[in-house]
Amino acid sequence: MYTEKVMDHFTNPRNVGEIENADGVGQVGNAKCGDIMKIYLKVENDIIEDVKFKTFGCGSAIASSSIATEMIKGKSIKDAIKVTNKAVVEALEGLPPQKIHCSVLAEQAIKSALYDYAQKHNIQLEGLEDFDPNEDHHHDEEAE
Amino acid sequence: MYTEKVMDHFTNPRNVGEIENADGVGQVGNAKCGDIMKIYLKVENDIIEDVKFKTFGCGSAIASSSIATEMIKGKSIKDAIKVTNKAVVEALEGLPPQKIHCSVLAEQAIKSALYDYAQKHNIQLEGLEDFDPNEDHHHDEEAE
Amino acid sequence: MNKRVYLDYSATTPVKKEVLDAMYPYFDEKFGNASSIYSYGREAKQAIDLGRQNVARLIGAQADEIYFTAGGSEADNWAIKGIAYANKEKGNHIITTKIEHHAVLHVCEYLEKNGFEVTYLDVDEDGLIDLEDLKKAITDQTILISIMFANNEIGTIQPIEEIGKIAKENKIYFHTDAVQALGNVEIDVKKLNIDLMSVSAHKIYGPKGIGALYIKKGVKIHSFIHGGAQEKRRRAGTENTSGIIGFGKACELALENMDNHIEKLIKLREKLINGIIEKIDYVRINGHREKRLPGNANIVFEFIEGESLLLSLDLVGIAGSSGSACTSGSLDPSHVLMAIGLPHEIAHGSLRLTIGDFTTEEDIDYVLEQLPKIVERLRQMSPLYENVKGGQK
Amino acid sequence: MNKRVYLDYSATTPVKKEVLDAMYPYFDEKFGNASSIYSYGREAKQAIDLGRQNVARLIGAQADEIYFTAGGSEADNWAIKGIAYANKEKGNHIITTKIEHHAVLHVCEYLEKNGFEVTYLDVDEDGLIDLEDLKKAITDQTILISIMFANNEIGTIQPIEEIGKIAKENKIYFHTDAVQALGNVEIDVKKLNIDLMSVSAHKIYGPKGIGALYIKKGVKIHSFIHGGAQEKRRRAGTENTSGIIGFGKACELALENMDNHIEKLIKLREKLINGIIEKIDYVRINGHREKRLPGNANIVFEFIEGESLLLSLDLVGIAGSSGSACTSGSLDPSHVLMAIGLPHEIAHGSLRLTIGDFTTEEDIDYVLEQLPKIVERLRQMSPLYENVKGGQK
Ligand SMILES: Cc1ncc(COP(=O)(O)O)c(C=O)c1O
Ligand SMILES: Cc1ncc(COP(=O)(O)O)c(C=O)c1O
Repeated sequence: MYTEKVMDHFTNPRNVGEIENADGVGQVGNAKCGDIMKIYLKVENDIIEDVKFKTFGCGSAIASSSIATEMIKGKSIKDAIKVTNKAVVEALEGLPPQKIHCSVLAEQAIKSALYDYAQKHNIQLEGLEDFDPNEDHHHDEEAE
Repeated sequence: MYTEKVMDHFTNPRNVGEIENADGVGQVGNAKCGDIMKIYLKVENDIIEDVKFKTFGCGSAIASSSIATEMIKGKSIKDAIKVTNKAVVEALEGLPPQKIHCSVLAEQAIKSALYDYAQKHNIQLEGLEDFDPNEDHHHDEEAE
Repeated sequence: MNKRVYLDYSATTPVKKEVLDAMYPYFDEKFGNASSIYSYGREAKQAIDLGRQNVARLIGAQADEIYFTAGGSEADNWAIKGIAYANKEKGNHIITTKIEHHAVLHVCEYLEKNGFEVTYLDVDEDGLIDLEDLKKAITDQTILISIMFANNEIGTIQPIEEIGKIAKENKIYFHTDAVQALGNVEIDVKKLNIDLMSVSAHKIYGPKGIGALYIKKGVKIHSFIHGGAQEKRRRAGTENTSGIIGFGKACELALENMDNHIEKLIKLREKLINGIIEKIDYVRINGHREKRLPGNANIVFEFIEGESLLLSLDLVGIAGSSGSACTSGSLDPSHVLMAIGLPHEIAHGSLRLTIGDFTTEEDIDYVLEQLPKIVERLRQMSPLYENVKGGQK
Repeated sequence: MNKRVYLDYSATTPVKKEVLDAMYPYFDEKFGNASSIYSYGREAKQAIDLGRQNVARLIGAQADEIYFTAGGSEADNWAIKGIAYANKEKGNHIITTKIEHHAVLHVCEYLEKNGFEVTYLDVDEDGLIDLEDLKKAITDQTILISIMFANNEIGTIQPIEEIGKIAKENKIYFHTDAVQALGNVEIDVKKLNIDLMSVSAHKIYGPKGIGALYIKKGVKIHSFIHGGAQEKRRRAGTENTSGIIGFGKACELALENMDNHIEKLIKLREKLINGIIEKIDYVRINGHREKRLPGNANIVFEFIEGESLLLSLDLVGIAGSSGSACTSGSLDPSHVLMAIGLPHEIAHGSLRLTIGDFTTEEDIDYVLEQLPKIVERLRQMSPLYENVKGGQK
C-alpha cells in the first residue's frame, strides 16, 4: 500500500519533537477527522535553522510531516513557503489516492507555522497573503 | 437418483414387445409430454396370461412399465385393476418426487388396456366404471 | 464401470492442475483478508490484482473494468437488474432472446412483474437472431439489449459485433452472457462494443463459485450485493482470493492455448457428429453448423427420450446432457429447442455432448461404438419407432 | 520480520487442514455439475447434501432450510431485499440497528430510496439494543426485524432469544446476521425463533466465497439470484461443490470443538485484555464485558490513531484491525464506535484484536511485549498526548 519511502519516514520519522520558545508554531487538522499536525520552527536570518513536528494520524500523515520537515530544514523562508503538497507526495514517491489529504495537511502545517512566525515578528510573507490559519484544509471535499 | 430396483428394471426391462392379436391394448401419455406407454394383454379365463409393453420415456417410465407388467402377469383381471400407482412406486422401492407421474402412467396404461379388453368383449369391469381412456392422466397439475 | 468418458464440458470442467497449484497457497498460508492493510492482507490483494489482470486480458478489457462475482448467474442478475433499476428514468424496455440461459430469462420475467417490459426475440432454425428484428424491437424506452454470445445448448454463436454496433448507434447498453463463449471464441469487448459481459470460471477449467461481470467504464449501474467496500464499492463480500487467482490462471491458460484448443475441439466434434450421422438414422444436428462453439454437438435421436438415453450412456461410463444441466430436473423440453422450432416430441430426444481439453480421439471412438447400440435398444422399446417401421411415419 | 502473530480472526480465518482435505477431490477428480444426472453429477450432489446437513446441524436447522450463497454479504442482501419485496403488500417498514455490518446497513439504505422505511435502533455504551425501544419501533407496517447476532467490531452479543420472541408475538419476520456468531456461540434457530440467518464459511476456518442463508420453512421470500433450478429453485448458479463440502466440514469441526474453542478463546482474550489494562494507560475496552464473542478484544488507545498503530504492529509481525476489515480503506471512524458513544477523536484510535484456534499463549505474550512500546512511541509523537502530560486534559 505504501512506498518504501513512506514506510521509512513512518518507522524512522525525522525531526520528531518540540522546540521550546519556537519562533513559529503551526497546528492544522483536528482529532475528529483523525489527524493533527503541529510544526515548530526556529528561524534565524530568514533561514529555518531547526524544525520539529508532532503528529496524531495515520502512517502517511506521520510520513508526510517527517519528510516536510526535512524539506524545509535549512531552507529560506521564501523557499519553505513554496513547498506544495505535490512536492511532498513526490518526495514520498507517491501516496495512495485516499491519503493525498495528508500531504495537503503537511503543506498547510508549514504555512501555518510560518504564518505564526510572521505574525509574531509582525512581517508580511509573500505567498501567505491569503492564508487563513483557522480554515480547515482537511477533508474539504467531504463536508462532514 | 434412482433406486437399484429402478435401475434393474431400466437396464433389464421385463416383457418388452408387442403381442399380435392382443385381447386388449392400451396406450397413455403423449410424445409432447415426453412419455408414452403402450400395454398389450393376452387374457384367458379372466387371467392375464401374457403382457408386453413399449415405452417412450425416461428411465423411470421404462422401469414403471416393466414392473407393472410383472405385477399383473398371471393375475386375475380383478387383481390387475387394483394395481395402483402407489403399489408401482413401492415395488420400485421409490421414485423421485418429480417422477411419480410415471407410476401414474403405468397404472393408467394397465387400466386402459383392460378397458380396451372390456370394450372388445362387451363386458363391464368393476373398478373401471369411471375410467376415461382419452383423458390425459399425465401432468395433471401442470396444465400446459 | 471401467471406462469413463466425460462429454459435458459445457456443464462444467475439471480444474486444471496449473490452476489448482495457483490456488492452494491462498487457502491456508496466504489466507489474509484482501481489505486489510497488514501484510497478510497485502498478499491477498496482490493475488486479486493479478487475477483481475488475467481475466481482463482474455477479453480485451482493462483490469479495473472487471468485477468478481460468485459465477455467471450472479453476473447476469447483476447486469440486468443493475442496469434496469439504475436507468429506469430513461426507459423501461429490455430486449433479449428466447434462447437465453435461465439466469437471463428468469431475471427478465422478474422485471416484467416489476414494471419493465421485455421483448424476447425469436431465432431461426439454426438459433440465430435476425438483426432486422432487433432493430425493429428498439423503442425510445429501450435501455438494455441482453443477447448471449454463444448458446449453452446448441452452441450457436450470435453476430455480436453487429449487435454491439446497433446498440451503440441507438445509445442502448449492450450486455452479453459470454459464459459459454469465454475461452472458446476470441473476444475483444472494445472491438465488439460490449458494455457488460458475464463470465464464469468453472466453464474454462477454473473453480466453481467464481465469475465476473465486465462493466465498461462509465456505465450507469446499481450495485447488486451491497455492503463492504470491495470491488470499488460495487460488489460487497470478502474476496474469494483462491477463486480469483484460480480464475485468473484459467484465463491465462485459455489465452495461451486458444488457437490449439479451438482447432482440436472442432476436429473431435466433427469426428463425433459425422460418425453419428453415418451410423444412426433419424438424427438431426441442432444449432448452426459453422457458427457454433468448437466443442458443442447437439443431436436429436428421434423416437427416444433424452433421459433414458443419458442414463444408458452413463451406464457405459459416458457423461452427456440433455437440455441444459441446470434444468435437467425438469419435465419440460428445453426452451431453446422449442425456439428453434423442434416439435415437442422431438425436442425430448436431444443429447448434448460437449468436448473439452481432456477429450481424446479414443473417447470419441468409444462413444461411436456405444451410442448406436444404445439408441437401437431404446428405439426397440419405443412405441413411436414401431410406427416408423410399420411405415406409418 | 520473523515472528508472525495473526490476531484478525474476525476478518477471516485460515482454512483448516481437515477442511482442505475434504475439498480437494472436488476440484478435479469429482468435479461434476451437481445438477446432472450422470455419475459425475451424483458425486457432487452427495457432497452438497452432506455439506448442507453439516451446516444445518450446527445451527439446529433442517437441511432443507439451508441455502448456499457466495458468503455473508449475499446472504444479508438476499434476506433483506427478498423479504422486503415479497412482503411489500403487507407493509414497508424494517427495523434494524445502528451497529449492523454494512452488508445490512447499505441494503437498508438502498431500500429507503425505493419506498421502504427503516428504523435504526440505538445501542447503549456496551453496544446492546434496548428491547423496549424495539417494541416501540414496531408498527403495523413492520415486516422485518434484522438484528445482528454478534457485532464484528466490538463483539457484543444481542439478546437474540428475546428479540425472536418479540418478533414472533408480532408476527414479524426476524433475520439475524450471525456471520460472527457462528461457531462462537451456541445457536439453535428453532429455540431462538429465528426466521432467517446469514452465515459465512471463511469466518470459521472454511473457504472464502461460500456462505449460507437459513430460511425457515414457510417464510415468504423472493429469490435474489434468478436462473437455474439449483437450491430448490431459490438460488441459481452452478453449486460451488468444493466450497460447500468445505463449509460443511468447518461446521462439523466447529460443532465438535465448540466448548473447548470458546473456553480457550476466552482465556486468551482475558489474558490479553488484562495485560493491556495493566501495562498501558488511557485505554478503554469497547463492547460488553461478558456478553461478547469469545475471541474479541476491542481497545481504544487514546491520543493515537488506529492506522499508524496497525502499521506499527504489522512491522513487528502482528496483524490486527481497526474498524472492520472491509471499511479500513475509509477515513471515517467506525459507525459502531460512534453508535456506542465514543467521541470521534477517540474512535480513531481503536484496535481490534481477534483470537482464534491457532492463537497461543506465546502469541499473547508477544503482543503484550510489543504493544506498550508501540503505543508509547506513537504517543510521544502525538500532539494530543503532549497536552495530557502538560496537565491540559
Ligand atoms: C457481521 C458480518 N456480517 C457480514 C459479513 C460479510 O460476510 P462475507 O465477507 O462473507 O460476505 C461480515 C464479514 O465480513 C461480518 O462480520
Ligand atoms: C450461458 C450460460 N449463462 C449462465 C450460466 C450460469 O453460470 P454459473 O453456473 O456460473 O452461475 C451458464 C452455466 O450454467 C451458462 O451456460
